[in-house]
Amino acid sequence: MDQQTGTPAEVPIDSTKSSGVMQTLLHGPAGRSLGLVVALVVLILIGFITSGDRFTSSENMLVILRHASIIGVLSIGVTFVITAGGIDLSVGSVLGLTSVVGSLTAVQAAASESTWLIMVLVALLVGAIAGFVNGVVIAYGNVVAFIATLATLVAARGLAEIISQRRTLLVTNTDFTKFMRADFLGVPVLVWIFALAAAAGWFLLNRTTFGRRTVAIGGNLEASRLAGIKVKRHIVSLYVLVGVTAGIAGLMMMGRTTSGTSTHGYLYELDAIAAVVVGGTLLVGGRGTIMGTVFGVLIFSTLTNVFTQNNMDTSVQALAKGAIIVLAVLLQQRFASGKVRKAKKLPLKA
Amino acid sequence: MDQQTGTPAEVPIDSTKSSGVMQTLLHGPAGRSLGLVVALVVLILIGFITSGDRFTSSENMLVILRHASIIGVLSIGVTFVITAGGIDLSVGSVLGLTSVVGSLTAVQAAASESTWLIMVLVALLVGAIAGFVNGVVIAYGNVVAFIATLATLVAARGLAEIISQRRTLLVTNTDFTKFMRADFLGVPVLVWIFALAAAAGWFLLNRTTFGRRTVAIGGNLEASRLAGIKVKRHIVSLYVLVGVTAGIAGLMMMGRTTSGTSTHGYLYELDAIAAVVVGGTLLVGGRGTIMGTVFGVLIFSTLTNVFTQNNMDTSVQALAKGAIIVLAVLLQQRFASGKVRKAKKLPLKA
Amino acid sequence: AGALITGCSSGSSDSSAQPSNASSEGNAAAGEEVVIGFSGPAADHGWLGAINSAAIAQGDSLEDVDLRVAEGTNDANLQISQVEQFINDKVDAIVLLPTDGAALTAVATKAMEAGIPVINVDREFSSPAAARTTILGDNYGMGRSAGEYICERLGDKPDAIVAEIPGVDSLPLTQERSKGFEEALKTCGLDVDNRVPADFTVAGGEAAAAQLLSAAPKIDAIWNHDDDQGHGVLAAIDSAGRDEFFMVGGAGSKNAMELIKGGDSVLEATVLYPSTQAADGVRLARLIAQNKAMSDLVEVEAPKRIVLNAPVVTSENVDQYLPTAFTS
Amino acid sequence: MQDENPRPLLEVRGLTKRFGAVQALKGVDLSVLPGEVHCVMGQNGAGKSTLIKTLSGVHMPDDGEIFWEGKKVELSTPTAALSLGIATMYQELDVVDGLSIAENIFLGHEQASGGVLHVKKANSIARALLQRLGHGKLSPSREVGSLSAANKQIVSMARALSRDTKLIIMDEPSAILDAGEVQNLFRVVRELTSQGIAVVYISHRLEEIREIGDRISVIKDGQSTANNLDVAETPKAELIRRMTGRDVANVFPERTALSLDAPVVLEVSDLELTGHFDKLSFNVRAGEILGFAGLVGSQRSEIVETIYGARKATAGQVSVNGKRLVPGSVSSAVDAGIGLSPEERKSQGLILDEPIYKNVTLSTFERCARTGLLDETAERRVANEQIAALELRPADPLRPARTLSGGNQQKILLARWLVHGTTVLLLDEPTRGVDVGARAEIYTLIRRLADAGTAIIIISSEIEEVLGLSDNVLVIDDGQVLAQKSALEIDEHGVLDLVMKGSAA
Ligand SMILES: Nc1ncnc2c1ncn2[C@@H]1O[C@H](COP(=O)(O)OP(=O)(O)OP(=O)(O)O)[C@@H](O)[C@H]1O
Ligand SMILES: Nc1ncnc2c1ncn2[C@@H]1O[C@H](COP(=O)(O)OP(=O)(O)OP(=O)(O)O)[C@@H](O)[C@H]1O
Ligand SMILES: [Mg+2]
Ligand SMILES: [Mg+2]
Repeated sequence: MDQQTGTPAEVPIDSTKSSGVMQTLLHGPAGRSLGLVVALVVLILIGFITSGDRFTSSENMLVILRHASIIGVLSIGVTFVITAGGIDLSVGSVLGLTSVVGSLTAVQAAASESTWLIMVLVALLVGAIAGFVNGVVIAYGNVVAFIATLATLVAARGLAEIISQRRTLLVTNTDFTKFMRADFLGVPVLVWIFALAAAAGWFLLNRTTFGRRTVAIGGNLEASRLAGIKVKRHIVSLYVLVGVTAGIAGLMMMGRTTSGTSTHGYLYELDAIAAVVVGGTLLVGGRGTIMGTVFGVLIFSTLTNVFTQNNMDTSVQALAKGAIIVLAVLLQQRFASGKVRKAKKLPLKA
Repeated sequence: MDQQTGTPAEVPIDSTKSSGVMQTLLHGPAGRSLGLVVALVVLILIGFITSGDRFTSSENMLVILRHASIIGVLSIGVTFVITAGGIDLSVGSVLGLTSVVGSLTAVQAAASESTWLIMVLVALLVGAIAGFVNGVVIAYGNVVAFIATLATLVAARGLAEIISQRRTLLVTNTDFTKFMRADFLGVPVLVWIFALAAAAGWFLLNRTTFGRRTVAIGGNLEASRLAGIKVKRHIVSLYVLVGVTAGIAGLMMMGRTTSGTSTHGYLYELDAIAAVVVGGTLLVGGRGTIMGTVFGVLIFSTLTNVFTQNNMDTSVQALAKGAIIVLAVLLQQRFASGKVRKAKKLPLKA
Repeated sequence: AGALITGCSSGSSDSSAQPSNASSEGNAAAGEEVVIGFSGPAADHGWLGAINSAAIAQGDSLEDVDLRVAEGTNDANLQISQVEQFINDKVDAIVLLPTDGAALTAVATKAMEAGIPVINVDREFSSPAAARTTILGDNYGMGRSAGEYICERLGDKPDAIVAEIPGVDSLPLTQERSKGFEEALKTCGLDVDNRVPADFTVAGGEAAAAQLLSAAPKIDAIWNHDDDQGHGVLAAIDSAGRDEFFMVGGAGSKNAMELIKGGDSVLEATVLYPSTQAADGVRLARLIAQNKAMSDLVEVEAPKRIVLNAPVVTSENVDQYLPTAFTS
Repeated sequence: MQDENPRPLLEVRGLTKRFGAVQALKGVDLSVLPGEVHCVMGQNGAGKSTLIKTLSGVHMPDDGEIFWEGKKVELSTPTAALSLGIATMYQELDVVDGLSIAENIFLGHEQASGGVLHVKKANSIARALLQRLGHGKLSPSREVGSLSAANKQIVSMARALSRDTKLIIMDEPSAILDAGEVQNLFRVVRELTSQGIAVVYISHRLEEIREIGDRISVIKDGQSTANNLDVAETPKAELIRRMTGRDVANVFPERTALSLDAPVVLEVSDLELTGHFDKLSFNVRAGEILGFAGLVGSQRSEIVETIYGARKATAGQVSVNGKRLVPGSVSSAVDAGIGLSPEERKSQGLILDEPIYKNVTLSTFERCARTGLLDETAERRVANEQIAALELRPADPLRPARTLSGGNQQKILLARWLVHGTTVLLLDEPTRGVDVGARAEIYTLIRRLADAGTAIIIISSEIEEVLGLSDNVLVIDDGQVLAQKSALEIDEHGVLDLVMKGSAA
């Protein structure tokens, strides 16, 4: 489900000396997420053992999901740039910027009925512009993505502060906040948005030319260029895409907190990148998995919840979290594949 | 001066139709730092024009240098891991941890005369251990450096908080703090340490087998391995090295602030990486320049100083800083080389 | 704008924060021009933003003050060099809200030794010699006030569930607040059952509260340390549709006060933590630099230590505090 | 030739191209007729790849004109060339490892409507293409990263065929193919030309040119030295002279009789690598050249990599001069005196951005150093010695390895182990992509090393080369030794027969 290599059923892996169905499953695309499923199940078990029904209640599951949703949407976007071999450190800060500009639009446009739509459009536009700037600097200015987006991280935060005059702006449009905080079929709208973003992201990555080219650029930029792909243009559109997801996440944040401020999304970039990489997307590019990212986000979100349910000290949480990140990656790798050569090559890079 | 390709004087660059000395200079190793020198000079000019003697006074220059010294030492270490194609996000947090453990040692060991030495050794040891853990997880666990050190970032901060019980610990050894805050030949000890670290780093990177291995591994890990270099062991030692520089930086911080706390070094990793990359070290590895790093650190430090001299609003500063990071990189690249293919290949990666 | 230090310096619980004080006439008159350096932590949340803006506004309003504002930072190293820069520039006084009191002590001492009076705001230095005057909010007192208020309301229910949402847990001020809170609760036999730290931001407050509400199915009272993150906390409470408890806030934002006044939210009260401390610091710095005294005191010099009060704002007295509340 | 009627499909006049200080093309002419196989020949570094890159929109020429079907064109991007109908198989593998075969084939021109992929359709077209190329057994959905280099080449070719082309440029397609695969390739080429599609074919193997080519153009040092020679009428010796400017006897150096009491240097016993080969035992004596003959994918590379410790053997042992090696430890192998020149020169052998001399001393810089301090003077001295001995061009030790031609890059790897002075040398495809002149030099060198007592294992896709160079030959298929023979006892057909029988069994 999580890979671009076609459906598992069609992949006979290798005619020579493959050792059975189990191997095939474990080393195939399904296996890549298996480690994560195991990690998540273990976490849930720990939650259940330590907190019982309070943890497994459907309300609590929704708390976990709602908490995951904003970082989740962000991570879907980040999955694309990382798959293409790039990185975006500015997503959190762009999220903050869109929330500020969005909230301000709502205030400016007063209480008119169309406000909501305008606000949404403006937020997405701001995200897209920030992404466009990133993309152009990276693709045409040849500035490494890490630095270009680090610069945007700093600049967008500053801009958001200037625009908001460092105040927390209230989102005055109650239609919007009500919608964002409502449930639909018993599931919060925020979670629906996350689910839709994941589904759309999966489709885009695995079933469209855009996705193929993203993987190709991440896997071999030069070969992609030789194959006639307009690499620079594609890179720009990738950063626009992740900018737009930051805009969506900004809107979700506005709905969830009924406010817009420059502090929204602070350090979210690290959470998003961690989720994406723990999920199995290669930081060097060339392989991306939306399913993995979703699992990665859920693991972190569940972890926080388990910690809270157990009233655990923040510092101990931090210590545990560090260990768990490494364990999750090790688990994921163990299940993912036996490609020794690959594994040997990768560790140091990026 | 800044490169591993031998001293500029010895490099005839190319026998066939080289177009003049200037070209040679610009495209050679010296040129790689030239863009940075230009950037720094421009900044200093701006400082002089806007603030006059107040800016150019020797006291102010020392303020800039002292401020640069701690991030500077850290960046020297980070230059090594980045040159080898790795990254270390945990340096800031390890700095905090060493400062806590160091301060605590001083308290424990009471006022005995040997305290100072023990404290220094303990701080360096803590840094080395943290680096060792990073290195082992990366080299032997095959966990990508970004994630492994992100985990350490989180965990070390948690550990520092637990150890310090979230208090700011005072460094009771006044001999130590006096030494660290003293001047020697009119130059602060902190600046001397930075200068020594830079000199040692330059020597290590350019004149020793350790440095050669580092560059080789960053340039092509697999080829280095197949040439018989003990790659894993070297990777571990690289992370130990950067851990030790974090320990030195932690000691400097203890001296400068006469305190140890878990918040010391917060987000320094980003500053250090930015300085290293702006300096011209390739984020994908294979090329590292200590001189460039020193310039990168000085540029950032001077920038902050100029801002403060001009009483600039923090948010505007952030905006300007973002733009300047990108400009500095563009400038550095422009002067660095005409290697078009290289530039085309690199932007997206890492 | 903003309150005069004389107005809120007494430390008594009934002190008022009246916007202006007639007796300041003598000091209000412009004196010789003084240069004041101000350095504070990064304005990364509402209260600190308000601190900064109030200080800058204060500087602007005093025509004999040239206020130099250094970049807000959470990095002790950078803040030290800012102070060094002020020392080099031979400013007349420095107002310093240190990112970490202990870490800035040495450089503040250096400034004092160089003859530049340092006004220490909010986070205290580790040595008394490092500041000419210290203006502090009462963090411990804040926790106590919140605890006492909750005791008053729940004192008869020994098994009441009390929750706490502190700000950044690693800050000493948070620990002070929590300590005061815990000790006050103890006096009436209560304790903190659930504690989920946030980070002073709206989003952090929302996330922490959402987790808290899920972890604790029934709650009687919540103390949230900061009204800025409180905005998020309330959003989460609203989302969860919970209202079986009451909440006490902290810092005293305008929003929070308006909610208290409105009376239809779970927020019943908030404990004041003046956001005008740095502004007061600027005023005081000016007096010290100009060698003036505080008008309402007989003493001919400015006092050494001023601890601002941490009163509880409820629907009864909210009107009194609303005018000086900060907009987060 | 202009008076002969068919209008050239592609005509190039006076093309020049400079990279920094290197003038790669100094004036090249080329004229390709529809339906012909036009061979371009030249030594390593002559500028062949640069020429074809200017024709496929990768590099913009500095000067010169390109005519396509009589019209002057500018090929500024790969897309521009592709849309005219010029498809290229590049010398460096240009596939994306993380994508499937079908995805690679349709990269840049995906089977899709409205941006949504037709996976099934792409797979079935890909399957048909693979079948046409004689590789119907490859599943189009298999990830390209798991393919051998030879199969990647097939994917490249399928990609070129998948486009609507009038000209296919093949830059050394046969370099990584074995004899059978080359025949397969030729079959496809003939099929293409019979449809009127022109092929520009680059290869260093003269026999191939004779077999498939119609006309030949020769480049030397970035300049055309001969154009449109008729293949049938031009003797081999003349071609070589046009390319190299001298006479090269392309014969294998004479064998020195292997003395029977030469000591066994390399001893491999019951070596096993799960999934690749098991229970492998053989010895190599001092001065012996042992050849591994077999088809591509027969696990020969895996065997030498395991001996070298680059892969960790699951069982068995390797000893050098009676001393056992630590399994999975390259450094213990190197210390014991083994050297490996790996199959994939660029990704496994060289640090492309580092200068030649540092690549040469990559295994020895520690030894040159004193107490951890580099001695670059000594390094450059030993590197220069080898540069001179191997006639490495350009003879500039400071030139980054990236800018060297393939043959010269190969010489760097040999130089590395020459400096090191190994007792066992493992050579995996040492002449891949190397020109005739250099090839002869490398053969001589290998023989000289053997005569000096080095034990050598050599892998080559060219059976002729294995047989011509080795003393003894192991015929390997699917990780199993089918036969161990003296190289004199077996010929090319014998090897192929064995392999065919082996895989049939
Ligand atoms: N990107 C580049 N930058 C600098 N020099 C280059 C570059 N590409 C090629 N060269 C140089 O141009 C010359 C021609 O190289 P080219 O690759 O065209 O040779 P070739 O004839 O294809 O050789 P081979 O048979 O080894 O493939 C060589 O000297 C090479 O070093
Ligand atoms: N069972 C397998 N599963 C996946 N990949 C395989 C398998 N067998 C071989 N390959 C791939 O095919 C490649 C070529 O195989 P191998 O190197 O053994 O062939 P070879 O005989 O050495 O070929 P060459 O003559 O090109 O050196 C391997 O590097 C590997 O990537
Ligand atoms: Mg070539
Ligand atoms: Mg092979």
